[in-house]
Amino acid sequence: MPSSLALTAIIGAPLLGFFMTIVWSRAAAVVASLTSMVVLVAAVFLAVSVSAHGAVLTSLGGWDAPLGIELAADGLSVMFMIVSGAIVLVVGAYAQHEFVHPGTETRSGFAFWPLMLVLLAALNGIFVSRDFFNLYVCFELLTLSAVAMVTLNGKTESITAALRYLLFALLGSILYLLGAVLLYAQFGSLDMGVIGQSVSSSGAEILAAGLMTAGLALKTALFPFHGWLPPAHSGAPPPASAMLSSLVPKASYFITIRLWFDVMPELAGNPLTLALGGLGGAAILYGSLQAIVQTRLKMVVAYSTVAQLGYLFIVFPLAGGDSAAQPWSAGAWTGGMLHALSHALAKSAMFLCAGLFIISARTDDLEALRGIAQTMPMTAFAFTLAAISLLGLPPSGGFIAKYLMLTSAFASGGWIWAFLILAGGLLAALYLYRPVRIMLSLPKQPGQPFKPISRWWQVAPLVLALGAVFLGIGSNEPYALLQIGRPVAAETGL
Amino acid sequence: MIDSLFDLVLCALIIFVAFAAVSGRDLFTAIVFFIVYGLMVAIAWLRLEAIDVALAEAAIGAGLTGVLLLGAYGRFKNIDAARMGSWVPLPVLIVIALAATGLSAAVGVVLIALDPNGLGLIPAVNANIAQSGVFNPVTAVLLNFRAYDTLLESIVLVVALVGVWTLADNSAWGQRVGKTQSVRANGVLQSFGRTLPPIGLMIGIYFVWAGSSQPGGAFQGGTILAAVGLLSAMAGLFPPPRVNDARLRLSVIAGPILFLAVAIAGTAWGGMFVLPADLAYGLILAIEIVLALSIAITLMLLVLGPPEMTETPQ
Amino acid sequence: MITDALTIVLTGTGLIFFVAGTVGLLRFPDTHSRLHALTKADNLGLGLVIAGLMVQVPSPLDAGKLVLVWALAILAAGTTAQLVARSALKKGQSAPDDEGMQ
Amino acid sequence: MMTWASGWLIYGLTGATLIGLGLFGFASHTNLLRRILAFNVVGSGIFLVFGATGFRVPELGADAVPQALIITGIVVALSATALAVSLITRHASLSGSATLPDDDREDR
Repeated sequence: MPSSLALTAIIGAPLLGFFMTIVWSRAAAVVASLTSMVVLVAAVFLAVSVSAHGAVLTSLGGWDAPLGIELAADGLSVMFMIVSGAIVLVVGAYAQHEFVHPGTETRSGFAFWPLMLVLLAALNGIFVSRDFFNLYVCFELLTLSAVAMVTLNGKTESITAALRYLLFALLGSILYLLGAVLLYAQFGSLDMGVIGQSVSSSGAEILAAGLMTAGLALKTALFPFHGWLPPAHSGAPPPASAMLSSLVPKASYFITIRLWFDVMPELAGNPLTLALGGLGGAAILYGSLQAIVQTRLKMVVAYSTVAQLGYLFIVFPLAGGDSAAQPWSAGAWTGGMLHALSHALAKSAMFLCAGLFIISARTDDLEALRGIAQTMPMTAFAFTLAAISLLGLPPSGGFIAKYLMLTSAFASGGWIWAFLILAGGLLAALYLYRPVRIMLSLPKQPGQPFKPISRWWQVAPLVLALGAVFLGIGSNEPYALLQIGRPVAAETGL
Repeated sequence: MIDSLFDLVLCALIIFVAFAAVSGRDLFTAIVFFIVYGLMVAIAWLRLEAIDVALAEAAIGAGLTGVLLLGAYGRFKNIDAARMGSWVPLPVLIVIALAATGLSAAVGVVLIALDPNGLGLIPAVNANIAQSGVFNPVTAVLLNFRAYDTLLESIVLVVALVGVWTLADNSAWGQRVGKTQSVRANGVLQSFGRTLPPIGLMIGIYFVWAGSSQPGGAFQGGTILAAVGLLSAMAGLFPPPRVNDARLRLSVIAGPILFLAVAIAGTAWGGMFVLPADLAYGLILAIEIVLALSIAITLMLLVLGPPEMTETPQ
Repeated sequence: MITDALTIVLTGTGLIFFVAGTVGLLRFPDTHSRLHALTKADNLGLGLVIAGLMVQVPSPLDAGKLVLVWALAILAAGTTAQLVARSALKKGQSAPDDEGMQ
Repeated sequence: MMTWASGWLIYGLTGATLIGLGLFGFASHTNLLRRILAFNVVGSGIFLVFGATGFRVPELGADAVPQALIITGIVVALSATALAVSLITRHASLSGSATLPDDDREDR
């Protein structure tokens, strides 16, 4: 009973916060902090409950599926909710300096807080929903709040980026919706559990799953549908970018994983897993090469997201299809999930660092940041830590994730995947070495061109970067938690 | 025989009008055809015995969407003809046409292969409607069986409004929403705007109230109320509200917040969204009424757009 | 049987007016004469269709609703016709004089 | 009440056609308002498919669940359209163009 209460609090609290920040915008920052704390506590409570008693399931309104909507939290959803709650909490604390308006209300000072909270509600809604149509509504909630966040600074480029983002996202939604409709026509249900029990590889199911995957891939910015991501993520204000780049694409990825590993593993044949893995590999190479040639820090970080999202799709050939029944499957799957989580922490840290650099140097032009580490050692350190996790160097979360995926790739004899993982790491070293070297080098001209930034403000990205590292050092707990509710019996991957 | 002939003719017309809306020569023609298209689709819904959907399609799909598109078209007057856009290059066009045809065909094949006796959730709805508190099965699904979806949907509207407002100029924040309207005193529009609201108000409230047992409900009724409000605002009967007006913001979220409160109160009766059978009718009616008002105001504000006025109108 | 015949005659006549109005909309040269054709013919056509339907409905309440539909349509058509005519005048199209209209 | 046994299929196939038509319009125009209009055609096509499959056995009437979800879908589509239209007008007033920048270049 209390755990189903926690399950409802995790969505209800941010929605309540959303309403409060609209009518009481003077206290918005406080409301947002309290709300994300409640969410984090509820998520941790759920984690304890899930690891003690297994997955939590509740039927809303007392109506069981297929008539009603069911929510469920397993190890995977709990891990994603903890990381999202933590990121939103830290980003909210950071944003107090940017979006709090003493005196009269301002446009962005009003809009940021409700958008942030409804984004959190939508994410949590996606992580626990078992109903394909309910997921569609959650995705629309997520999309509209994310698109609105891109426009917060009001610049023409941002409006253009937001429009491009909205068009891609709407196309993704509508393809997904068509898939959900076909599933209902076939099964008379929208519930993952009910559908999963009666999968029969009919034409309706194959078309529906294909449409949903295409729609979700559009929303996850999988290569070659990545075009909207870099301008949108680099055009938003840094606290918004931090959430957009770390969390929003993970939501659609999360449902792709649910679809192919939980609901329809029978349909996940080799053509599909190879195609997804191939696109993921192309994303790694293309995103990394683009990141190398960018001249603005936020663009480097945004293209790095394109590349890092690519890794997530290599999970499909390593853990799905013919690999599903193999001993390395569990390791590859868990590695992919850990990568999604550690990337979320590292990427949000990087965007917050970039935000601080922009405030200090008034630009994110890489050359203009030369020697900024002298003024802001803490932030430069945080950026470097986050870079270590993205590169997959020990002892970070990124290391554990890539290690698991790499060992699975070797075990399966998938040399091409192993090559892509390693090549991606090397390329990441190239595109992250440059900003780090520029930050740490001596300033060109003496004197202080940089505005000093309060220490407290600089704590925020450091906390997130440390989180990414600790996900590696203390990886036993998350590893164990991720296995709970996993459909295929967990193998010891480590 | 005559019945299915009617269906065939209607469907042919719908496809023809949709084609005109998608490929109409100029933008204005396309929008007008889109509105006609929406009305014809509403007739199709009547043929499928989905009267609630027909109402929603006519009011929201054709009406409000059409108003939004026409409003935007009005803003395009200063744009160069050369920058109004055109078709994508021909090779791309061919690929798109092939892909779209392929998808249509695939969906068609899947439909033909479906079990022709598929009942969906009709038996489940019929078995449980007695406990839902209402007699209209669509309202039972919307406000009881799947109330969570409906709550989120009402919040999507509010998020869209926040997003629209975010597009204001920094300097316009705190101003009245929409563009300054100029209306001739005692002109035709103004007298129209005075005559219609009482009738519209009555119809809107009737839809909300009737929703528990007959077709209608908060969304259809709210849309009609929004139209009444828009017409009155256009006729200059009241000035558009200011974006930071506390009462306005409260009225926008009142419906969703009451909905959420009832959902949370359900935990006392056994879980979130649980409505005890004896209280369900009253609670659903209360949610519908307040939600309809909030939806009406939100829809009206969505059409009016972000604050743009530089001065308070006369 | 008689009511059915009445319905067929009334709605049939109404449809003829709709056709006439549509032809006028397509064939007449300027905004004002088009409006004239459209509103006059359509309001009358709708009235006849509604009269044809009214003999079929069971209760006076339903008949009242049909009349309300007609009244609202006339009100809306009249107002929009006025607004369209005024905006056409503003754009510089002059209204044809009365003899020219007949 | 329909007399032809598979009357629902006529509407289902019409919906399928509308989906293709709408997607074609969405991808083939560069004018943003036209693309949003086409997006709404796709949406109503999907809804028509949904509603038609819920009316496969006319003797039992229409399935209420698709009807309710379609109403939800219509409102969600309107919300997205409202945000899109505001973005488009804002974009047009800032840039003087009714298309996205890349498409603008192709036209000239």
